[in-house]
Amino acid sequence: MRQFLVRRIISVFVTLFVIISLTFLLMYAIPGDPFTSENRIPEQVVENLKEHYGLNDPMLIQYIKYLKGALLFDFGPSIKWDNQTVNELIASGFPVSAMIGLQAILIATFFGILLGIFAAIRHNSAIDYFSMIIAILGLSVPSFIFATVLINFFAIKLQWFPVATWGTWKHSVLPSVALAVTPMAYIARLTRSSILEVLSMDYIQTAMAKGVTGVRFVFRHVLRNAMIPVVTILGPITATVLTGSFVIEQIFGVPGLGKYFVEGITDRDYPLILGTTVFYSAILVFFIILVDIAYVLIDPRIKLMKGRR
Amino acid sequence: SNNSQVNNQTDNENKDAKTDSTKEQVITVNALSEPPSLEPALIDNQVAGDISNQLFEGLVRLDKEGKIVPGVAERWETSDDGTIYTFHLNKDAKWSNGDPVTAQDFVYSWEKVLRPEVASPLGSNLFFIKNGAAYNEGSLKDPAELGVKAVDEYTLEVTLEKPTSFFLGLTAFFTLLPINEEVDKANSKWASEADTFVSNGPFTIESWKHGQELVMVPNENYWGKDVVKLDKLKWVMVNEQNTEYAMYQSNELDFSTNLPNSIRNKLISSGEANTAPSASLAYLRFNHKNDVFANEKIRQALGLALDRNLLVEKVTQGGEIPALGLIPIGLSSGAGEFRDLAGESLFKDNDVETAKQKLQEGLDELGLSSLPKINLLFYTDDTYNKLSQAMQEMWKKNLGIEVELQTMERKVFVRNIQAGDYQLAIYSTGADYDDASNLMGQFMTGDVYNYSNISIPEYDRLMKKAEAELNLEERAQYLVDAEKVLIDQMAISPLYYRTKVYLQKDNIDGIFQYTIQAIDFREAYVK
Amino acid sequence: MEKILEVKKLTKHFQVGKGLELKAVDDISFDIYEGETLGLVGESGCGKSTIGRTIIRLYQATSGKVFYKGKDVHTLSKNDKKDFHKNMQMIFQDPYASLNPRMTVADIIAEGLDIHRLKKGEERKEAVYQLLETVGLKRKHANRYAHEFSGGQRQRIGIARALAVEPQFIIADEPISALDVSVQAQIVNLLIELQQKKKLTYLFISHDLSMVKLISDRIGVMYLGNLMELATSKRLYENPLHPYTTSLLKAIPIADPAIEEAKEKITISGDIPSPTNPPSGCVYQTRCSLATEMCFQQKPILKQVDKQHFVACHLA
Amino acid sequence: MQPVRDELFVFKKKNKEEDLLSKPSVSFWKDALGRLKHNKLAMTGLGIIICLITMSIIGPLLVPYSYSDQSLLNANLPPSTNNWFGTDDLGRDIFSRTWVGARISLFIGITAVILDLIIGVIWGAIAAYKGGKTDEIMMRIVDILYGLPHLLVTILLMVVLKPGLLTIIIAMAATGWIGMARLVRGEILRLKESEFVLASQILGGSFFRVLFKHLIPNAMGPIIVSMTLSVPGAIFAEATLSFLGLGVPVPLASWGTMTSEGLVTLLTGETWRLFFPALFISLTMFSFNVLGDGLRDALDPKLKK
Amino acid sequence: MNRLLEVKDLHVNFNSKNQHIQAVRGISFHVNKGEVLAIVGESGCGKSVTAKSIMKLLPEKSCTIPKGSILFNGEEITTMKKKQLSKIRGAKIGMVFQDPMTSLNPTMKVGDQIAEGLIIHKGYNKKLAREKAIEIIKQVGIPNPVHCCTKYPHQLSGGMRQRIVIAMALICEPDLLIADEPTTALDVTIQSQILDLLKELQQKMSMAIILITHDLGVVARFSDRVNIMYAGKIVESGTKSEIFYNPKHPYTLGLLESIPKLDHSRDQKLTAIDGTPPDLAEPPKGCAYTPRCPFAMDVCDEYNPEKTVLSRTHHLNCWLMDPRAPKVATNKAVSQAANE
Ligand SMILES: Nc1ncnc2c1ncn2[C@@H]1O[C@H](COP(=O)(O)OP(=O)(O)OP(=O)(O)O)[C@@H](O)[C@H]1O
Ligand SMILES: Nc1ncnc2c1ncn2[C@@H]1O[C@H](COP(=O)(O)OP(=O)(O)OP(=O)(O)O)[C@@H](O)[C@H]1O
Ligand SMILES: [Mg+2]
Ligand SMILES: [Mg+2]
Repeated sequence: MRQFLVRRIISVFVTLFVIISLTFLLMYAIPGDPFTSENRIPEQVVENLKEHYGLNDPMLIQYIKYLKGALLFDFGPSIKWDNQTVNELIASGFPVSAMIGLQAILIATFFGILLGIFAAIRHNSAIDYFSMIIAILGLSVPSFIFATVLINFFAIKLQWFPVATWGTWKHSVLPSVALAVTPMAYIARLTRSSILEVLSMDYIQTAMAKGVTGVRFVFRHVLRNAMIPVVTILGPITATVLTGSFVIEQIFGVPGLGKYFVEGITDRDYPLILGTTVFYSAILVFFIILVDIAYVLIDPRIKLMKGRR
Repeated sequence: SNNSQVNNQTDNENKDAKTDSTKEQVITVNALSEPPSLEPALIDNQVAGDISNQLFEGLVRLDKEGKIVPGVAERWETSDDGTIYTFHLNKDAKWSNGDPVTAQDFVYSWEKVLRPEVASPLGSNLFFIKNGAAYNEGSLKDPAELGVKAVDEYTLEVTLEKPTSFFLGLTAFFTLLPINEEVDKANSKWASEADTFVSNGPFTIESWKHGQELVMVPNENYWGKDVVKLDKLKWVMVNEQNTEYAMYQSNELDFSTNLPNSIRNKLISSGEANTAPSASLAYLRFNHKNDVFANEKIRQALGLALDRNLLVEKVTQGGEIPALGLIPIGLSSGAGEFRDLAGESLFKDNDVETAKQKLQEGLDELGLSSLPKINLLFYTDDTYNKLSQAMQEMWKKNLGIEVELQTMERKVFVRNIQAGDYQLAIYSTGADYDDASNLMGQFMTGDVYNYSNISIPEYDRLMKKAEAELNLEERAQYLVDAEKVLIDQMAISPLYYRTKVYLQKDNIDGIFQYTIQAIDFREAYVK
Repeated sequence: MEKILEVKKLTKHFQVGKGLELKAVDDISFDIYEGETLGLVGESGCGKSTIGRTIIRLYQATSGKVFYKGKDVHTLSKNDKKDFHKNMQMIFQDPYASLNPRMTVADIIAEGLDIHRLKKGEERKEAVYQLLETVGLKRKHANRYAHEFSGGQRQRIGIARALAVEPQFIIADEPISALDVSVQAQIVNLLIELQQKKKLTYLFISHDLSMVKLISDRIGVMYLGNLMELATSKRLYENPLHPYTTSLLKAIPIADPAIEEAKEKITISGDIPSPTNPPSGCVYQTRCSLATEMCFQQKPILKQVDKQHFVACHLA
Repeated sequence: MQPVRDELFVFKKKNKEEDLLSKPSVSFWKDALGRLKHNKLAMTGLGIIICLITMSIIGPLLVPYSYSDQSLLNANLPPSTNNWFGTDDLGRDIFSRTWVGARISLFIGITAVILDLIIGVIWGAIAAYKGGKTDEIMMRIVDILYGLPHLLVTILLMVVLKPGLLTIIIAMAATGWIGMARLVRGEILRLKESEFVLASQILGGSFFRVLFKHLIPNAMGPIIVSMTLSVPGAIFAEATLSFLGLGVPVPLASWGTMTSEGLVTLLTGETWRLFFPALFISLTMFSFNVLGDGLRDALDPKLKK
Repeated sequence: MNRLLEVKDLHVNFNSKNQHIQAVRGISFHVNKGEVLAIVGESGCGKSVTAKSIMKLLPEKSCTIPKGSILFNGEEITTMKKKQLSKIRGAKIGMVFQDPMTSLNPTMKVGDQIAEGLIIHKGYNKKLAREKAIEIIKQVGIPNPVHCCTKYPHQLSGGMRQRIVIAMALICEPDLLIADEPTTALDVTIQSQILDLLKELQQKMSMAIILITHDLGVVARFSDRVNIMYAGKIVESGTKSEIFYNPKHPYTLGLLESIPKLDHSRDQKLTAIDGTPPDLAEPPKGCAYTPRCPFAMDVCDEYNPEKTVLSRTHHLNCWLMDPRAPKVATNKAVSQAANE
């Protein structure tokens, strides 16, 4: 395990390095810079701005600065939000996104797995079809529509929750729910399918022969053996959801991280692109390592380091 | 179903009326997003501009009708040649920390805007000041040579490069708002947090949760604090039109300027929403380098074949006004409202017959039997998306022309336009200050912003005359003539003038809105 | 007779838990000659399957070498590998797990034929039917899936699969344990017949000592990862030298109630040692009634006591 | 019971019984197909998909309007005998647009499935089965692709490629299969230590044989689920890409773009503009899902009925 | 009466889309408290299916019980509700499955799998259950039981797994143990140790055992009564000595003949029953053994033989017992038939 971790941590750095370098290339490959605008800005002003942000330096220097920033996790001030550093932006946005994301993941995982379990155990029954319909709705109604419906119903009609903005826990309910729907549907379908597989295994018979039933049966015997696919998708989904969803945050006026991913790019805010990319990738890679570790914990037969004979 | 929404809203209002018996003087408005910076020198967008307008006060301010009234400057004189302004500051004008607002503060602020290292994005607004551009460029290093001087503590003398009729109004613009020299020198980041924020306007910041909410309270040291009635002015940051409307419906907002396009028309016609002009024009850009669009007749054909009334009413639906000229309604000519001088329309809208005729003539001139494939470029935007489709259909129906539509990410689009890499594009332009010439320079031959490669000698001649003309009436006439030349040739094809459409709760009053400087809450109150 | 397989100082350790090493096979050497059957018996968990699996390259040996026809099996070239897999086959101890649940029996059995492109179309089909019948199943069964069979039927599918490629060497890991005596007899007859006809070689791992005796030319007795005794089957049964072998032979159940009832109860005295922590000296000392001081201290080596008889015991 | 006749009590002459084959031999896949055919729900799903595809071909021909014919004065009409699904905000016939949109959306959906299968499954399977360094490298490539800012990639594609279906496919091919690759890898990591895999290996089964005959068929459950679920994802991704200028140019419609554009109707009330595309996306999802479920069940011999 | 289990006319079918496999075709037997009943028979004759049906463990989707009843302690099992079943399973009836590898949960430590029964049925706490588990692991002869507890099934050898499965079935000290080939993967010394353990428990707690095995040596040693099954039916049943010393059914004879003798010479072929059992999808009208039976008569093809009672404990189903049948000295006849 330790050897595995060491190896993985080294590879994390390589991965991040490649991501950063490619992002750098992409960033400069696409047309436009932070100061490209339809507005008529005098060349002189643009020159000053470029000088100010070091965009007139040779590419190599910029790249090295960029790498250094990434290494020290210090990305300097944002170009657009110039009264805040990228670190500050992330530090203020992340807790919000993470809170919504965490709630969403919990909702999605809990209800998704629950739905999956019932659907599988009562295979081809009413509840199975019900869960499928829920899943279909969850996936074929995009989250922005779902969010709007939630607002219309729960915030405007019933007035249970505020429409938007941020502050109390009430503010976080609707965005979390809207964000949870798609992963929930996904998890439910996957859980169902792998539980069906597991239920036909011999050891399930053994458990039944022991008289194991109910929750214990589901959790100790069925679920664990069916968790690999769910855990697999949970890794990247968690990373994505925790770092915020642009659409959901925009709709609910939530001061999260999500918008920086999009606006950083549309504004060509280079430090912000770098910061968000490094941050997201680091979290992503972290969760992917967690997934691999979870594999080993879930199924002791899995050996990650071993090559093929 | 629209009815139900209206009913719903009146319900809410009733509820509101009850809770309002306390008459809490609080107004919540939407800033759309976190202001990138509130330091005037660094502001480059409307959001921050709107916010800073409540916090700072310039030398002058605008009253309800948009007329110039004293701000920090009690009174001012202009030299005869119109190049020197002397401002006498109000001795009661104070910063929120109690410091007096001095002439030196202005000198410092404006010098900072122009300092190259500061890289102020809208620094060009101070290029009208003597040596402003040179100093910003770095060719002139000594700040003392700038045309702004503190004669004494309360007297500011500004020397301009040349007479500039709109300069006085410009001093109310956010780039020219003052900052406190001492505060700025002590802590360069004073403008990013509520605790350290020092302002001289009607309001100051009570709390500021970045990305989330900014709460203003009246500035106790403001010289005109008596007219300020609000206890709190809250800015939320929600950048989604549908949500904003929902918030307005559920009384989470009192005032809303950013409505979903699709319902604007309904709200306007039901009288719920109001409109205000906004000095901005959407138009079709022809690339004159393109052989086809170099032909005047073809341009005219395309421009005349559009039914702007229909487009505005059925497609953009944002309360826009069909544009049959270049300069938007509400913009000054330097001698009165420009459109009043130039007339509403310079050509006939939806003139299909003429369009057909022009097309044929144009084709003949070009020696073509039919138009080659035309590509209309626009950036990713819901309204443009719809608009382009509607225009495509109109051209097809009226002229039998096939136009291909292509959308692009905004900056890529801008780059394409700047590189002249397009045939036909939807574009827009807005005024930075209240003068028609602001929008007209970009169509002169060789102008850096002339991405259409327009070259009309007559237009250039008229514009140059106007530039040199000191008599405001004559100057205005040159501009009117120039516009006529430009539009007659359909060098660009105007589409519509933008308007601001806003919702305001019935119990709110005293909010001033302007064509350019967006909004003023100084005298707003809850009834 | 020619050596077909040489096992030289083969050791296989498993990593179990933190730093714990399990010596499943501990420095074992033996040869197998072409056309013979080497029986391997021993206590459950003593490493028999591990030897088999290491020989056929399912496990990487910790140390030691295995030579098949003079070639080290762990470093075969690509071509040799294919050849090796055609010539050496294994019958798995656990028949059900070794059958792909998503393949029909016909495809499972014919897999070797497909891999080595031995037979196609009708010929392949016919071969599958032949094999099914050979192991006492029916043609009809060809379209069924593994879970639709009984334990013994599954085991026979495994045997049919191994036989399909007509290998020269078969590692049979408990090939008949799940079969009733009659089918056992059929299968053993078949294996012997094949051996006689095609000079097959077997490594026959089993608990059924009477079957092992019957089918093997020589028998190895293992205990806790070590080879304790190796002799021709006749000699081993007539003259067992190792105390463990003796106790094994005594414990063979006889299908005669009278004899069985007369038998005294065999109790295993002493501790059963753990392979993660083998006793010092002779590994059998904890259960050996004859153990002397020497057995506690020194590990006996496998020594030759007769032409075909090796034993690892200080007392022999 | 009838009385047993006495004359039957004589020894039989031995005659070998004939073991005749009752059924021709079938492979796993054929067998599964047979089982699938008996699954009514799955066949319904297939039927719906076929109907949708058919309608996407003939649907626009059933009405006198083309998908792009505008009638601004007839904008936002509710469904009627003239316009069966109503009209949109530019006065275009939604029925016609729906079926033209079906062409794009179904094509995209099916392409996504194919990409998932071709790239995702194989990538994940090879990584897991090869294990060790290969796994490490292949999965890190996946991480990198996943970690790169998508919008940047999309913008770049927009700059270098001409908008259109092919471009969408390229954009989807860049990352669309990653989820599938991960999923398959997880499953195969679990399966590759199975005895039946070892059994094939010692028969000399080549790398790809073991992969395609043993590992992938046994990982079909999650593969099918993920495959069916990638359909709506792709349909909406197309809408986003089109909006960014990468997809099919307007006025061509797709269900995804129609849905996004229909969002506003939740506010303004012309909900039919949202309802029809959303309905058909759901219907597509439904059919793919029941078909997938049926396939899953059919591929699991243990559920054989 | 101390009848623990009574199976009456049990039929089990496996249905697939175009065939019905009649795995069990009307068997009746009983088990008394504290007795060992061995079930012996051709591979694939329905022993495991019978065992599973007693636990109601057959897959509900593809498997039906068209007829028959199973009474355990007087309670009908075939129609029992899940809740009740779970109280019997594991607690009152323990089961050892035939395939030890696949019947252990791969993701649970074996210690936990063993202890689970106690936690569910006896309400033990974790610690105590674990201690008991360690104890029983020791009893089944696995070295280092504490360490073994923490292992996963795939880390154990075949025989060890089998013993774990046995330990699991025994831990709740059930009234009835169904052991499906419990010792096939064990070497003889361990095997005898396990059998002794079973015997001890059986005597101490008057546990009844249904032992399914192929090893007639084990049967001889261990069982009280023996059922011989063939093609889904019980063809002969009797006490151990009745079966071994006075077998009547040709199939029983054939089985006994096939046992290899220790002194068997290598060059001699082992005796085996010729042919294969019938396909249970289309079972024959008459006696299923007919095609392989050396004494087959025409009647055997047509009619199913009825039960002949030889003693209170010994009965069989064979037309040879019919007074009209030609008399044969069965023992010799078998050898003769084989030699022909
Ligand atoms: N799931 C199933 N579907 C179809 N047929 C089955 C299924 N399970 C068992 N059978 C058939 O039922 C018959 C009886 O099987 P069973 O497992 O009871 O045999 P057994 O007596 O235990 O044999 P063995 O000694 O080989 O384990 C066999 O012919 C088998 O093919
Ligand atoms: N994959 C593994 N990981 C860890 N330990 C293992 C593994 N496989 C086997 N062992 C251990 O190696 C030892 C020998 O196992 P092996 O399977 O070779 O025994 P065996 O002689 O075949 O026994 P049996 O007759 O019971 O099958 C056992 O103690 C077992 O626990
Ligand atoms: Mg073994
Ligand atoms: Mg069985």
